[in-house]
Amino acid sequence: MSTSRIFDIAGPRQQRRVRIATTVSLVALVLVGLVVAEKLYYEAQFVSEKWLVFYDLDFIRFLLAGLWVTLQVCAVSLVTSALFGILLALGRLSSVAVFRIPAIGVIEFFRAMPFLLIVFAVMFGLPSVGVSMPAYWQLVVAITVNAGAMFAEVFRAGILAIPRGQREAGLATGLPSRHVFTSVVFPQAVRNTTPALMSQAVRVIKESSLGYIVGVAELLNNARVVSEFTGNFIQAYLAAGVLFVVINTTVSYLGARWADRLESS
Amino acid sequence: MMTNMSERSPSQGAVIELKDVEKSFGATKVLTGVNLSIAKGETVVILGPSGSGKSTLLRTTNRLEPIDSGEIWYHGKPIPREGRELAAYRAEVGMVFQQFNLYPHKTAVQNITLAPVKRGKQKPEEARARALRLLADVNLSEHANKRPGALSGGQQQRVAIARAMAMDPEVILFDEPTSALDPEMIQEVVHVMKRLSADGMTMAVVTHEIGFARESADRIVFMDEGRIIEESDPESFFTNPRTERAQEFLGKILNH
Amino acid sequence: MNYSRRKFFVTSSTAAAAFVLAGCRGINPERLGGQADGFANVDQSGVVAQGPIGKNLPSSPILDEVRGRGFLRCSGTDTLPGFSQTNPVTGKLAGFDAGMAELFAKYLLGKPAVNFVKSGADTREAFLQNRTVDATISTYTITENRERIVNFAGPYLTVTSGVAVQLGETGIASSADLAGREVAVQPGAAEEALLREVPNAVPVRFEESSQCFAALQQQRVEAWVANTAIITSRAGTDSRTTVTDIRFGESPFGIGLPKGDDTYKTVATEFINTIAEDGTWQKLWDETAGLVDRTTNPEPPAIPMGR
Amino acid sequence: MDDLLKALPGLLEGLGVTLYLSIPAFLLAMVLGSMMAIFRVSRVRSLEVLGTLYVEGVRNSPLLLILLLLVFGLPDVGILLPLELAVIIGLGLYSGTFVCEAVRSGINGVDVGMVEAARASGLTTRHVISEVLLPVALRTMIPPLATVFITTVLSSALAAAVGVTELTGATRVYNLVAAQPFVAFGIAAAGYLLINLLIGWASAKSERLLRFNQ
Repeated sequence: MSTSRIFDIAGPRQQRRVRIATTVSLVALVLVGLVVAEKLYYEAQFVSEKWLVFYDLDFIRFLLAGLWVTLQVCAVSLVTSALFGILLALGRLSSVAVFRIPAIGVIEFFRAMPFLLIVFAVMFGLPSVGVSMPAYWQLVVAITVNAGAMFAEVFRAGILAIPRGQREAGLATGLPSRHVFTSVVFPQAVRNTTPALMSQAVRVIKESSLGYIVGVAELLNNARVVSEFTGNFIQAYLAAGVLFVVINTTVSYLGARWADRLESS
Repeated sequence: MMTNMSERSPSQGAVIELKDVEKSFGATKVLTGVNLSIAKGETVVILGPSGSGKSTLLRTTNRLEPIDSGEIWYHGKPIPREGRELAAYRAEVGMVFQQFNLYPHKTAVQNITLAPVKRGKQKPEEARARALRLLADVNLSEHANKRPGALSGGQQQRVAIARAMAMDPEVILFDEPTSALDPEMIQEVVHVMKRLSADGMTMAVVTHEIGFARESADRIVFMDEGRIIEESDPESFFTNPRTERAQEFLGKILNH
Repeated sequence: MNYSRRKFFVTSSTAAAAFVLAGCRGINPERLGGQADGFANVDQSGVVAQGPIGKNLPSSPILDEVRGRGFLRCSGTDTLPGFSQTNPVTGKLAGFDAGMAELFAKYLLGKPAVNFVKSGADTREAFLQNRTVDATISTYTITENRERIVNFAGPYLTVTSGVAVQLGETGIASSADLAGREVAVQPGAAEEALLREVPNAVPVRFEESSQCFAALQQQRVEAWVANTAIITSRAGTDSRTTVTDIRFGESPFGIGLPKGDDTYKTVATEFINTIAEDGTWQKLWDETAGLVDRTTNPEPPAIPMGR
Repeated sequence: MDDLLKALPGLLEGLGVTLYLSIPAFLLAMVLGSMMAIFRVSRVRSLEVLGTLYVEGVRNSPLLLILLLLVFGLPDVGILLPLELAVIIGLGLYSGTFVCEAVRSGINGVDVGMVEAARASGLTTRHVISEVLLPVALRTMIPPLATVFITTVLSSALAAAVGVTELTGATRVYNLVAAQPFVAFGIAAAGYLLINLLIGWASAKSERLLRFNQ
């Protein structure tokens, strides 16, 4: 929409040029596709038994079981990281330095760390100082500290985006400041931040794939088990990729729909 | 009324001529059977309630909006639809916008010289000298090297007018040039426009500045719901509007 | 325009050429087939069903805890063919080590109830030390260093390391030839064995044996070192790689146990001797690792009491 | 102190590998992402679809999966890349989607009125883009692109999972040998914080230099 206003609406010459470019690029794409297919064919990747993860019910069931664990990990992690994030956001917005400074420290620190390093720290670092937990919780804890820091910033932005007037109107009606926050500011912040939270959910789903390293039987881990068992890397990981893309585009789409609804309401 | 004008051929001496122009945005019809011709040296003021299609009329004239049907002529020839020809046409038709639309990363002088230099019409030094003269004309000499962010709204709009002038245009289209300005800045812009008009510039102006319309307009065009429903000289339009809609409109605007 | 047309021309002629070539070459038959068939037959459940149940087992802190809980927590890996690999068809862990864990649980509890915890080479000691698990059965090499911090029962199996190379490789005739070369290994037993034997080899670490194997096939490394069972299971059946005659570094695998409960260790040792004597051990080997590695015939262990 | 000295060489080397991976990957992402962004606003339907498929497909896949496919999958179709190169390409592909989004929203975020004014003044499309659209859009793109760069550095840690020992991998190796988690992870954290601060500083600095109102 906005791009069409940036550039002139195409006249007949421009339209013809666009049509030619479309045809040329389509032909080029098809040819690239054929070259890839030829390569796959030559390397015997089209042999049906290599693709059994796509049609053999046992393998599909095994991958779907992984997907189910992925969704469980994400559901649990989303709740824990949202709680952790709210806590951090409130700390960062607090006027009390004792809350604010540690919150800033925690948020900025974990935002600056690679997720895998956090996973390794939880997996290899914590046990050697006597803290260990089942792999499932290792993954959840790692996601929680990492995503929690991201969530905190989303919530903070959401709270800061509430117009001052809202707060002032609440105070003017005689509500105590704490209630103004819980019943006026906070619900609006949650509503406004939902689309951003949905894109963070995609991030969490992708992060849960590090169950591969921790040893949680989630989707990527199960794809690895299949690839180990069958020796077909490409097919096993492609199958997992398809499932990840389907889930994540669905979540993104729902987030975008939600954002549209917020805007139009 | 403006009926049965469709068979009319390009008028002699008309710089811009719109013929049976129709335009819709989706299901909303914004221009219906618009016919208008602007002669050389003429100042045409277009009035009408908001949403009546005034701005769209100007924007289609510059082909910022393509039209659905009808024709727009420039010096008796249809305006180009794309490419270099369109750019060349636009260079001859200046436009001033409600929101000034200066380039934020360029100084006042650079805003003015960009198009002349890039179109290869003027050498950089030549363009700069001319830009400084134009800025002096609009009383902004001391602001020549400031970026738009450092200028007030009125100053920005005067730079925008100087920018439109820099191409030596045949016509300048003004799209509500004072609507976004604080009241105390309106006069400085109106003053510049009045001078342009007095100097014989061909102008089409969408505005709510009745003072400007009374003093400078050669002709008033009144639009409502996408149609031109009245066209007359300012004197008779303001003292004796023919249509009810125009009376209503003037009643609201003048009592305000 | 001009550019696009040229690009179109180049691309289309490339594709056409590729098809002509493809027609001449036909399918590369060497890439057919998978390993799934060999691995699919690995199944220890029959052996475990007939496995012995320990009689008159003593009481000890860990044993009491395990009995009270009703299952054994045991750590290991899930992608080691023949030893401990999840079979995606059945969803179950299959292999020699997996069978050992189930037999051990059955010996202690009367039923093969095992709660499997995945651990890597980095975390095995930590898991035992902080009692995340009751035992580690995971091609876990007994070393002096480790014996300072964990108990070992066994060895229940002693393997040697083997070397796989690309077919046609002539420069690697003895382990000394690995010096200075890039060698794929998994962190843990194999890497340790390699560096003990050839300290200046260059280990390239991969998480999985299949990745080591792929790295060798793809010529990312010049050799792959792992225990003979693993090496043979993958590289022995492939047409681009071969298993050399080089053997080195006996790796005695033990059941890792938490330090401090010697009664528990004694029971574990008795368990190994029991299954070795009654033939369960041999049957387990034949049904698991023996299926993927037909070249090795390890002897059942006989552990002197008191070790 | 002794532990620290022993840990440092390996970890510094890891830090070097991290930069060696992430800087070329970011450059690749810039090229690829900008190209795809142009595709997506090009009005050439097939290229738009290609751009969309790329962004939606890659952005919604875990990076680890992409790396596994490139490192262990590609050789199965006869394309063998050096380990580091495969990681750089994977990282570049992945970060490219974020670059594409940053560039696209930078372009779409440009004030439409300003672009219309440029068109109305008689500039050709080429000059509208090079003189007005891009200079303005680039300024708004600096902070999001800096974020993408930081993300690229952080994502490069996953190289450790496919056999490249960069900073995170070196940390793990050191902790495996020395069992000194505080030293190992502390140094790694300091390394990443340093990179973050440097990129953040450079971004803020360049943004200040290019600010409009002076």
